[in-house]
Amino acid sequence: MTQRIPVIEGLFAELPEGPRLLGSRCAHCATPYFPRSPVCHHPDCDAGRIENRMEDVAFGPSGVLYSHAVQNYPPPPPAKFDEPYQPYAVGMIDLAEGLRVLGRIATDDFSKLQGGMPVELIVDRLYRDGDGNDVVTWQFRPAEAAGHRNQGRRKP
Amino acid sequence: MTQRIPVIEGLFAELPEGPRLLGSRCAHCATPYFPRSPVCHHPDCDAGRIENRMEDVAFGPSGVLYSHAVQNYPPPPPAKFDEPYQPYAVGMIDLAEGLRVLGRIATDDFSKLQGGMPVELIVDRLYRDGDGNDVVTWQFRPAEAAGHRNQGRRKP
Amino acid sequence: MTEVAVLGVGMHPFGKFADRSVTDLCRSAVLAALADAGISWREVEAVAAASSRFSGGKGWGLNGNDVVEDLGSTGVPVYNLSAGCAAGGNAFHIGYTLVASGMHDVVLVVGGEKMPKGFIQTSGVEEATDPEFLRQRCIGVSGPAFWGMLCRRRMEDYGTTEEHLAMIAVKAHANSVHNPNARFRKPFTLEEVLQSPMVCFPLRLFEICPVSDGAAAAVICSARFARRKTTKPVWVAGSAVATARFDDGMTRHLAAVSPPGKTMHSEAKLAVETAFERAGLGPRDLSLVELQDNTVYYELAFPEEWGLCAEGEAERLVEQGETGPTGRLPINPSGGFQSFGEATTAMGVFQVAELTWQLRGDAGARQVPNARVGLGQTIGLGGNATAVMLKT
Amino acid sequence: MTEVAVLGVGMHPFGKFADRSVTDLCRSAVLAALADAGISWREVEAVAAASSRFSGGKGWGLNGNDVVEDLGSTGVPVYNLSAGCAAGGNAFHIGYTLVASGMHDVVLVVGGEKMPKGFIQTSGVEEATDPEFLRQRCIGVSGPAFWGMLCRRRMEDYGTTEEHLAMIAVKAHANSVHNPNARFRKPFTLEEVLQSPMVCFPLRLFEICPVSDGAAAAVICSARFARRKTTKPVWVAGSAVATARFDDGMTRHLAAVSPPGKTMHSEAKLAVETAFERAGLGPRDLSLVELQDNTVYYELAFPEEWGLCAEGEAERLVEQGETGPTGRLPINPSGGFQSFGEATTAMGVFQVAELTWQLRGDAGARQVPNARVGLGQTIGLGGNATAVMLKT
Ligand SMILES: [Zn+2]
Ligand SMILES: [Zn+2]
Repeated sequence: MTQRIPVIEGLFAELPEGPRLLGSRCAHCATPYFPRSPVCHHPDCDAGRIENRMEDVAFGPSGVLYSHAVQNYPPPPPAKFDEPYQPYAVGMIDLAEGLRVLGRIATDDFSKLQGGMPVELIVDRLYRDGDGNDVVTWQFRPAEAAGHRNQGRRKP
Repeated sequence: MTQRIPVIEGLFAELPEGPRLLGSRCAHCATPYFPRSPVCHHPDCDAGRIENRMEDVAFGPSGVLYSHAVQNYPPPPPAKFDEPYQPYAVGMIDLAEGLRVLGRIATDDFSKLQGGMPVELIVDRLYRDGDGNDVVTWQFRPAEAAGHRNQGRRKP
Repeated sequence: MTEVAVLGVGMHPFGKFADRSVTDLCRSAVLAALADAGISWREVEAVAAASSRFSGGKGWGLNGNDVVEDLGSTGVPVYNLSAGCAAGGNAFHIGYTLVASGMHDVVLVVGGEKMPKGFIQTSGVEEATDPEFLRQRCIGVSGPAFWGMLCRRRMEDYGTTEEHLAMIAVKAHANSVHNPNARFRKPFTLEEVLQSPMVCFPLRLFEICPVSDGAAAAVICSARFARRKTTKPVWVAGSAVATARFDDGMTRHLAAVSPPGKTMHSEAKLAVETAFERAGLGPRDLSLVELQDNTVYYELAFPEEWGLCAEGEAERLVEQGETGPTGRLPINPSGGFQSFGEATTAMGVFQVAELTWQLRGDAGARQVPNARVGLGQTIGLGGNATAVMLKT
Repeated sequence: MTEVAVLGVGMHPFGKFADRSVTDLCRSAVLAALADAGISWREVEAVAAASSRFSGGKGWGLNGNDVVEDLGSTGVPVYNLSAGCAAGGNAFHIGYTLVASGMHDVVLVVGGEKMPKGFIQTSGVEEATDPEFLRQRCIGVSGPAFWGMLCRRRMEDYGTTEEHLAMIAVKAHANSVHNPNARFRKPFTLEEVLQSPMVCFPLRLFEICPVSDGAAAAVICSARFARRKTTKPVWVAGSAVATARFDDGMTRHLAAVSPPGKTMHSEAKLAVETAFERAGLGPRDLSLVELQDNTVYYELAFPEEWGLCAEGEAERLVEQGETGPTGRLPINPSGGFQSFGEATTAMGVFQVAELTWQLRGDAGARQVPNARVGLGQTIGLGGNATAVMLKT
């Protein structure tokens, strides 16, 4: 039976309330981090350099697309993908928690992607491995399907 | 049938007159090189920097041992050796041509090795490869066997 | 600090040279620079070299030591600098500092590279602690895709068109026709660029630089030494190195804090502004700029971020031909990375060579008229950037 | 050039730390150095770091960038220096130059390393053009065997005995007992050393340093800045980098030209002599030396080659205990590489930290009485060497 295997452990989770990114926040200066960070890297946060002052936080699912591009050619290793290669979109997403995150944008129609549009976090297949398992990763999809159509969209 | 394969091509040859190291000499300043060098690296030899001013030279077979050590433990890759590992001697040898060369010292009795002793170039097995061939390399052996016993030996 | 002059420069033509080692390429460039400076190898007192990830250096990044052994081991101190694609500029800055401090009179700066084929695998490290590994394995966001995202945002913000992008590539290749060191010396039409394959929408193949083999070298020296050797020295007006700021909005890892202001290449902006400050010069003083055009997008973003033009004005400059060699803000009259291909760690020194030829008036048919002040700039992995200003 | 002070130093203890990254080690060392200097991270104006072949650096040797990102990206310029095992000393010299030139007031120098297990595979390059590959594949002459050859020649020339070699190891470990940062803090008897396995005749296991993980950092600054922060600064009297000469007789490739004079480590000699010259000081001024004792043999060869003692005299100094902390020429009162293990690129900075503690009189039970002037020295692949002299 096909299993869902996270591409890397500890980066995201499918919680009862939905998919989330597993990050940290500095207890001293509130700087958010993804992936988790054992220390705060804010240059003015001396306190953050003392370990164990970081709190685990689950980020998402709502964000706004800052921008996107299409990976039209197959990227070099260590990227992995199913054959035959199908171009996909990647984007920078601003989360409400003050974090800008990279991720794939799950869409069939690249032409509908637009800066400012609301997106939501999902966990979906990156590629199928040699054992027939689905290796999954965090992705974002346009939030229209969830009734947010046109909300927050920004015209140039 | 067991073949003799040079460990690296172009470093030495078994000529009719005996084994030789394949090197170069600068036509401008006479600096000797082993391995062959397409240019002269003497810091004062401007002319040597123009390619094709180097002449091929065969060095050896006579030299004098400057010093030696014993490789008592198996060296890390990319070194290769036959199993079980047998310690061997290595040395710096001053050739008459003004060149100090590194090489294995072929001897059963390390205690007889002494700075200043005459040695002669041979080509002998380094290890046997997976196909049963002898991979050979340049080595030096004490020249006593050739009637040079005690000649040139130096007491501390 | 004492004044520093660029006394001689040299370059090995860029391209793919299967039969030549990186040391061979460097030797050509260094001997040319020594001859141009009118000095012998023995007069070089120190070497600052770009450390390569791809070629030479004995597996330890010792590319400067390779050069010294090849030319003849005189005992000179060697400094091997790693800074990703900014390594050449970084090495130049160290060479500059060694002379400016009064420690040495004559220093050789060199960068050379033999690149692997195709698009670069950025880090080569396969560990979950490596940000580049995570970006590639978990998302598959290549370098061109990253540039594409930044470029797409610009299109939405300022109405940049695909034609604007293509015009920059056309300009680069038009310049390259006049540069004997360039790898590609063929002019392209707008249509040809627009018909080249889409690599990462919105960026096409002819809008992204490939990798090349190449090398460049510069002999720099104290004012005292320069005046003994030439009556027309080129001077280092200012040199600076910087790294990225924490909150510039560039997601160099899987994420970054949302920026308080405009998203920008803070490392390049900081390096250029510091170089301006050290030179006591500003954007209005520039005769020409050699900037790192891995992608044509940089020719739109950088001039604005550095204050060379107003926000959203870059496309107008391109439309009006003002970034050509005879325009108001000549950018990459050499042909740039688009025409040379990137020999990663050589590029900062390549720019110094090009600027020097321009400031001497020796740039032939690609000459910027009355070139007096030039700016060179590089940016590299790790948030590294360099800027150098030369003047007559 | 302006005067440069060492304002603060820090070290992560040396050892094997499977659970800590090289960045973790560096953070400990840097935070300790900042605290020792009494400054905040924001006050650091530039970073000079040793570039590691073994750990961190994003696969591009960007170890300084790792440190800056970890502590917080302020935009400071970063310089990553590769020089084999001399990288830490090389980075220190660049940091020194950045301050001495007047370009910066406060610079952080850092070196950290997580080493792979066992003896180091020197180059990692498997090409017939790579000298180290040829030496290993065609002959199988390891680093210890190379040292063994040099040591054996000394035994023939000066009557050095196996006991002399062992005495140096005994002295090193006796010192280490008093150093909380050392990896091995157990004293050894002469017999124990002489009974340790022969690695490469004539050198035994306890006469060759193993590899370790470790990190060290130093905050250096201008005289003006130092006087605001402390009444007892330690000063950089002289700093130098050098490479090997063409004709010193060391077969760094498969061969070398036969030397016209004595076979010697010309790079180390040149670096130390240049540091003496720049400091305006000589061998007689030295209170102590921290030298690179990968092998005990170096404690015999180096003092002579640098003119610290007469030819053939080194063994007498060892016999008479003159290289101990209270002797005439204290060598490696820290315990040296023998007691710490080599964390390759950290070692030059490790020496600066040790010398600083000695010159401040803070070295506890290993303190050299009335330490006024100290010399640190490293040597590395590619014929690189560094020397630094500190004074009170
Ligand atoms: Zn914090
Ligand atoms: Zn010659």
